[in-house]
Amino acid sequence: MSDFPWLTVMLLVPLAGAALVPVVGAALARQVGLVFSLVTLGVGVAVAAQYHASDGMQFTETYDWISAFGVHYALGVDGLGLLMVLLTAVLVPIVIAASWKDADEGEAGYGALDGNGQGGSAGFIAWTLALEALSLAVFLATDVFLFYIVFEATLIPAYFLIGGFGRAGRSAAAVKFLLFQLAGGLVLLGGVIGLYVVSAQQGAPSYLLSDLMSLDIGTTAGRVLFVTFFVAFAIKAPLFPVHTWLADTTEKATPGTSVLLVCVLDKIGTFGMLRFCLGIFPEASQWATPVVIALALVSIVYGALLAIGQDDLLRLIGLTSLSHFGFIVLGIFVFSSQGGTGAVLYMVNHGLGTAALFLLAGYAIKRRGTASIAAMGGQEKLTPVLAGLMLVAGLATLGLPGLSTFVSEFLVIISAFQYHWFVGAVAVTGIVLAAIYVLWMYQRTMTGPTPEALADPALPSSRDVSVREIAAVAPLVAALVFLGFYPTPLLDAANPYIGDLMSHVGVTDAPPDVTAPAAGHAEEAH
Amino acid sequence: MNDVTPYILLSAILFTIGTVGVLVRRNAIVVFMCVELMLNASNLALVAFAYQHGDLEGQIAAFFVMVVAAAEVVVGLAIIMTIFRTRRSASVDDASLLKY
Amino acid sequence: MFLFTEGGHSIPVVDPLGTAGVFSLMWLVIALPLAGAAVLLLGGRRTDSWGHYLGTAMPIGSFAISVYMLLDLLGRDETERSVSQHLWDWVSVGDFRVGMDLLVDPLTILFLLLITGVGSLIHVYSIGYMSHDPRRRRFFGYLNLFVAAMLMLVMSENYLGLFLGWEGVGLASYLLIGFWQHKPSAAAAAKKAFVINRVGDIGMSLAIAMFFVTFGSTSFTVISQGAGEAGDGALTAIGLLLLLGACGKSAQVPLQAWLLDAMEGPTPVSALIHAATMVTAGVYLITRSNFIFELAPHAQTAVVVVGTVTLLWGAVIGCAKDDIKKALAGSTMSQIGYMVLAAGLGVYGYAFAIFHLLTHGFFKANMFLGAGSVMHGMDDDVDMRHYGALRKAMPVTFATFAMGYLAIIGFPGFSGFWSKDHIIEAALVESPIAGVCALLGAGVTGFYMTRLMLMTFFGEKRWLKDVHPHESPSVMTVPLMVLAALSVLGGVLFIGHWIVDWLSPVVGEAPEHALPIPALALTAITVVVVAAGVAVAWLLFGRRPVPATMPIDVSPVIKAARADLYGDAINEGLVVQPGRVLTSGVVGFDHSGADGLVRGGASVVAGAGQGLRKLQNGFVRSYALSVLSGVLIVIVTLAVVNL
Amino acid sequence: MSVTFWILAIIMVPAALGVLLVRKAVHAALLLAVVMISLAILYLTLAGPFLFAVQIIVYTGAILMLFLFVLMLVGVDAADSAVETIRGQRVLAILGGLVLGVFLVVGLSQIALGAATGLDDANAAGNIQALANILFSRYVFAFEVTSALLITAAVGAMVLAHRERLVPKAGQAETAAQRVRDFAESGKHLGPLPSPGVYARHNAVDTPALLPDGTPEPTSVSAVLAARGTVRSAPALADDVDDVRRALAQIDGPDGGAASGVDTSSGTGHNTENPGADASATDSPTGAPR
Repeated sequence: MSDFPWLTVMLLVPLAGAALVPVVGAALARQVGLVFSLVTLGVGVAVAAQYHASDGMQFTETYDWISAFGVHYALGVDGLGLLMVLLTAVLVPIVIAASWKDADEGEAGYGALDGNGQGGSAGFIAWTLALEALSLAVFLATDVFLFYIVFEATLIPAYFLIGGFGRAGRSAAAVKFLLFQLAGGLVLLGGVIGLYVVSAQQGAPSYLLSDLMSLDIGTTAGRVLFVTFFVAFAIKAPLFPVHTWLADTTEKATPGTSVLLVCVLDKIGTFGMLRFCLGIFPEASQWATPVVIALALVSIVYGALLAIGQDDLLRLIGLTSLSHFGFIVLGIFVFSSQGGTGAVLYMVNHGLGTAALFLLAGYAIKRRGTASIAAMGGQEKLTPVLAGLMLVAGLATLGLPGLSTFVSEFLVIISAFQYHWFVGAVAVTGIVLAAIYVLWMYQRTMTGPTPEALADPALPSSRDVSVREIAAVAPLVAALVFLGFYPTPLLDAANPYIGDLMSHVGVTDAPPDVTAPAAGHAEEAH
Repeated sequence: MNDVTPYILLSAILFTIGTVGVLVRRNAIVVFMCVELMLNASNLALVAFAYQHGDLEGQIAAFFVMVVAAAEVVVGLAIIMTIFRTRRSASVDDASLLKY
Repeated sequence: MFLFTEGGHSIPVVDPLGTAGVFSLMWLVIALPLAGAAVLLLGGRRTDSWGHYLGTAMPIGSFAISVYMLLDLLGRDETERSVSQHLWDWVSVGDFRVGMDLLVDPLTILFLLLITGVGSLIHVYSIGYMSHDPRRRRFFGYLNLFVAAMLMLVMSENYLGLFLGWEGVGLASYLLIGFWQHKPSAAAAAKKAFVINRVGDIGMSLAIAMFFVTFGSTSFTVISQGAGEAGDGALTAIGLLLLLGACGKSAQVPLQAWLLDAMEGPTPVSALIHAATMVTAGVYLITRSNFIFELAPHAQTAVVVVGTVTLLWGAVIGCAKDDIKKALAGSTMSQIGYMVLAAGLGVYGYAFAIFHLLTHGFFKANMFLGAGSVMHGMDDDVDMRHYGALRKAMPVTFATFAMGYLAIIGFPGFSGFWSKDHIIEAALVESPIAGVCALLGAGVTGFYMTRLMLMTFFGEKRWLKDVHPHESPSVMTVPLMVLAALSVLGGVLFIGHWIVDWLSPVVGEAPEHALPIPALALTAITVVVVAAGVAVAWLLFGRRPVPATMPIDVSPVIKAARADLYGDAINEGLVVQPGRVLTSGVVGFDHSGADGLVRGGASVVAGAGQGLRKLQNGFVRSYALSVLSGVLIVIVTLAVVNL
Repeated sequence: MSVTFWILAIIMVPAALGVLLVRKAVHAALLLAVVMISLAILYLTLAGPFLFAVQIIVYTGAILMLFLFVLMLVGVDAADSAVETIRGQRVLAILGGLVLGVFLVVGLSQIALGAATGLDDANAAGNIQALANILFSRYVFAFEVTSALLITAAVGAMVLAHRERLVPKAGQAETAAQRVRDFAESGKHLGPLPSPGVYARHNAVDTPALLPDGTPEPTSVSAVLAARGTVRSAPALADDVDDVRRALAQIDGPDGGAASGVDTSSGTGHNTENPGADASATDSPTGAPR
């Protein structure tokens, strides 16, 4: 692990890109943006290559920032952080490639030239790269104060992405998104300050995660601070009562923005729960487990039911994520290594699956000019390849075995069942509801008779996915299938992290009722 | 005369009267006079306490109050004049454009 | 090595050996069709011309390897007939370690042969049947995907691998039922099939979760060895959950509504998936989990009940259907009911269930393909009331169909006679009521199969105007002949109890059970009951001319049978309608409730703002008054605080 | 000492209330003067001769006079109407005042100040010297700042009161054209007013000048006097003119009669005693500003 500041470089590259893209002008903006995002991916892969699975926090850089408060500019990457960084670094070039010229076309094509003039795709790509830089910073920050600052900073590009590009009514959605997140941020600020007070009482105040994790916070203080952190993360990763911003945002924003929001930004919520809630307040997390699990279960069923009842395609996909985040939170708070690893894998797989579904839905909407499911139908005959990819993405969303989402979903279900059979049973109903909303959506949009009006091949609706569009989605589908059969790379990163976390929280997995008999010779057969 | 409490009470009463005057009267100049009344009341209190503590600082303060009151009156009346010139009325309620 | 002997029968433990010789090619059996599917689906237009040949070659290749493995197994001693191969570590989290492992033992090899054998024949048949369908390449791709998934299901050594195959098969059936997607009915049928399968999969998922919780692993080896010590409650729960999964996949009573709609798919699909292989997955699951069911008697009785009910349910539906494929689907449901009944009888029944499964695979596939050939000749018209006197127009199809007919009604000497007879016999011994129902079912089977034969091949012509049936090309009739031969000679598997002994290392032996009445008498009774069924059918449909249109004023029983005994109506009423109401309710609540709170908060703030705005009324004296009130508040609080 | 206090207190409080209650602004100003002067005397009782002097000279003398100037400019007779325009203002104001008064009086009366040390030793070298010592030692900076304040106030007042000339100063040509235009529109007298002394019979300020045709010139009397109605009537002067005309008529015989057609209608005596009747005739049309 050379002392080359890999992580800082990884942050600076997209920032530089974000600064350069508007300067370079609309013609080259897309290409430059893509190059910068690919370079970031390269740096990410380089870090992954040098990352040793079982050594905990690596590539750490710690510089004093505000010594009065014990604030450091501290970066570091561990199992969970690495997976999230790679997910972000993979998704951003895909989003840029997928929404190549979307931001330039007029209203129908999610253009931004109708009013607040965010500068078309150059603006879109600049904001995207800015969002990527800040999200990476959030995943890499090992100083709670730095985490809080970039946690709030991500809202700026997100606001402009939602508000600048998308369909009518996007600015209202953007404001709603911002207010919700700021409310969460406010509560989190209370928590961060509380942390300072607690750590100041016990010697020199320090916001370093390692120091905070070794801090012995009183039970009541721990619980209060836990609640502040949890509320902020529950809003970020939409959980039942505070989820209403998600549907509006994904409905009005462009599919590319929705991918960045749902697949990267929302992960900060669950990432925060794992790293901060469980990390700093292990006792309080266990104290709050029943409530959290109840909320998660409600989110699973509620989100799925909502998704079934939707008519807008993007809104439907957005709401499926509410159900999926319920699964992730459930996995985190059942406190078993299967649950934790399942949740971490779920965060990655959901990122891939939902991103594919959003982008493909975007292609379909652009072709049909409408996002209303009732108005679509018979698209499969016109564009079979798009329909095929859409089906694979849909099956990934409902967790078909053989695709990566199944592995994570099944781990969460098993751990939920181990926690309590009823919790497992309710969680499992989620997979049936998932089957219903995915297949019903697929049936109403893709299959069925093709309306005569769209018969002639000149119409955009009968233009099948272009090479660029396939190139954007193909890596996602390939990853979904490959990781479905061979999830070991993910597991190598997640298992040690969750192992350390569980031992830090002081929880051991429940042994099976029947201990395996003296290893029969069948065992060696493996 | 060894107790200044009556002076203080008198000053309080004058001050209260001045306050009520400011709130009740509508003619700008009368309002202004009431303000002067309040200032005088406070001067009385200052001088009374100077006497009480045997320290001339109170009187110095009263003196400064007078100076400031003079400056204030000059500017106040100039403002009233300009308002009157443009609006042909010296009523305080007429200048009420700056509202919801 | 046996688990333990309890109540006279011993339950074998799954204890596979390492791979050797041909078994190292075990993974190839799955890889071939999987590769075929990948090439066909990803290949695109270029593979159109030769795609279907590649598609057919794959299962044949797998069939060859399976035969080779069979020969190797036959050569081995009885105790070493199960071999496992570890491919790679699939999921390993903490102590939940699941490998991608394969297992071949006597039970699996039979299924391999059935799947790849009948599968190959159906692929050959499909070349002809789908010859002028524009998307033939995609059809063969889906078929190969199905074969690969089914092979994974039967060859997997742990329940998670089995679940992978299980859902893969569900997906393939979704794709194939909805193959002609432009037909809304096909798309709806496909979705219905998948969703109902998914309901069954809840049972499977929870069962696997319980396996992990109770045994710490999902592999057959560990579970079968540890089954003895597990608690009764857990075992019964697992048994019932497995039964729920089996019902979903094998279209047994609670979750049977999708099978008849699945006939929307092309006929080879119905033959392969909804007759021979997929629907029998439930029976395989119960047989494979014999170490669970043996120790959970309640679960076994549940299986018997489900088998018996479905047995009658399918038969009754079969009688009333005019659509030839739906009639055959009804009969499939009933025959699987027989198999589930047999599997529920415990060690006695497993062998006979599998034996009937194999013979059913032969004659049912034969009849479905025969029906396909009939439809092929009649311009894809499925209504039997437009058939009649086809025996002269399509002699080969008639001959092969007749073989299948004789086999299914259990005509002495034919394969169906041997397998079904023994199931009835075992049922009478184990649970008499079920035995009587099985006997009754045999009679009803005779009735509806004869009705089908008479309406299709005998009587006078009821063809529509421009229809002139012709014999199908040889590429379709050859598989029919092979299958017809198998349906006739299927009984050979039972010479000298071969199949029972063959399966005993997997399902355990059972001592000869004393029959209440001599075997010969029992067989005679069965034949008489079947003959009665045939006679009644002949009276109703043979002698009197069959009306060309479906009579309306019929007895309520027939009306009920026509409506699948209101299976769909029950599902609609109990699940779909309330579900739709619940969904719209939730959407309404979310809009007004959760979102309402947010919007409400916003309007409260705006209202407050409007109210406070009025304070700014422009009068200096009002402001002076507010200053005074401020002063007063300060003074009063100071006074109060000091007191 | 306390006797003077009580006397003055009894004078001051009603005077202060008067400032509040009296209708006319001028009366309020005068009452304020009473309050200020009695205050000055109180300063004397509190051993503050310098302040006594400053109070009277600066405060009452200068500042109050400033009030009167402004009153004069704004219209001395502007009286407030008793009706309160802002809803609930009067009630709340009085209530607030009462509460404030009660709390102050009750609160202050409870504090026991104890014996006053008196300023005898402080004023030993004379009040003014002592004041000067403190003023120019510790408060010299404050003193300088107040001087700056005063200058600023003066400049401020000048700026506020100064009216910027928005339109260019009207030259002779413009005024001439304007005069003709006024005459055309409103028949305003075109020519210059008679210079003082012409046809004048009296130099009293309340007697209007006469135009050549014998009609009194209303603008020659101050609007304030006209408003007060004490303008002497011109016709009373007409008799002398008639005598002169009759004399001329007799000299040049009957044809001089045309000149006597001048309206000398009323011709009542010089009636400065009932100004109301005549004042209306000669009252200036310009409205008396409030």
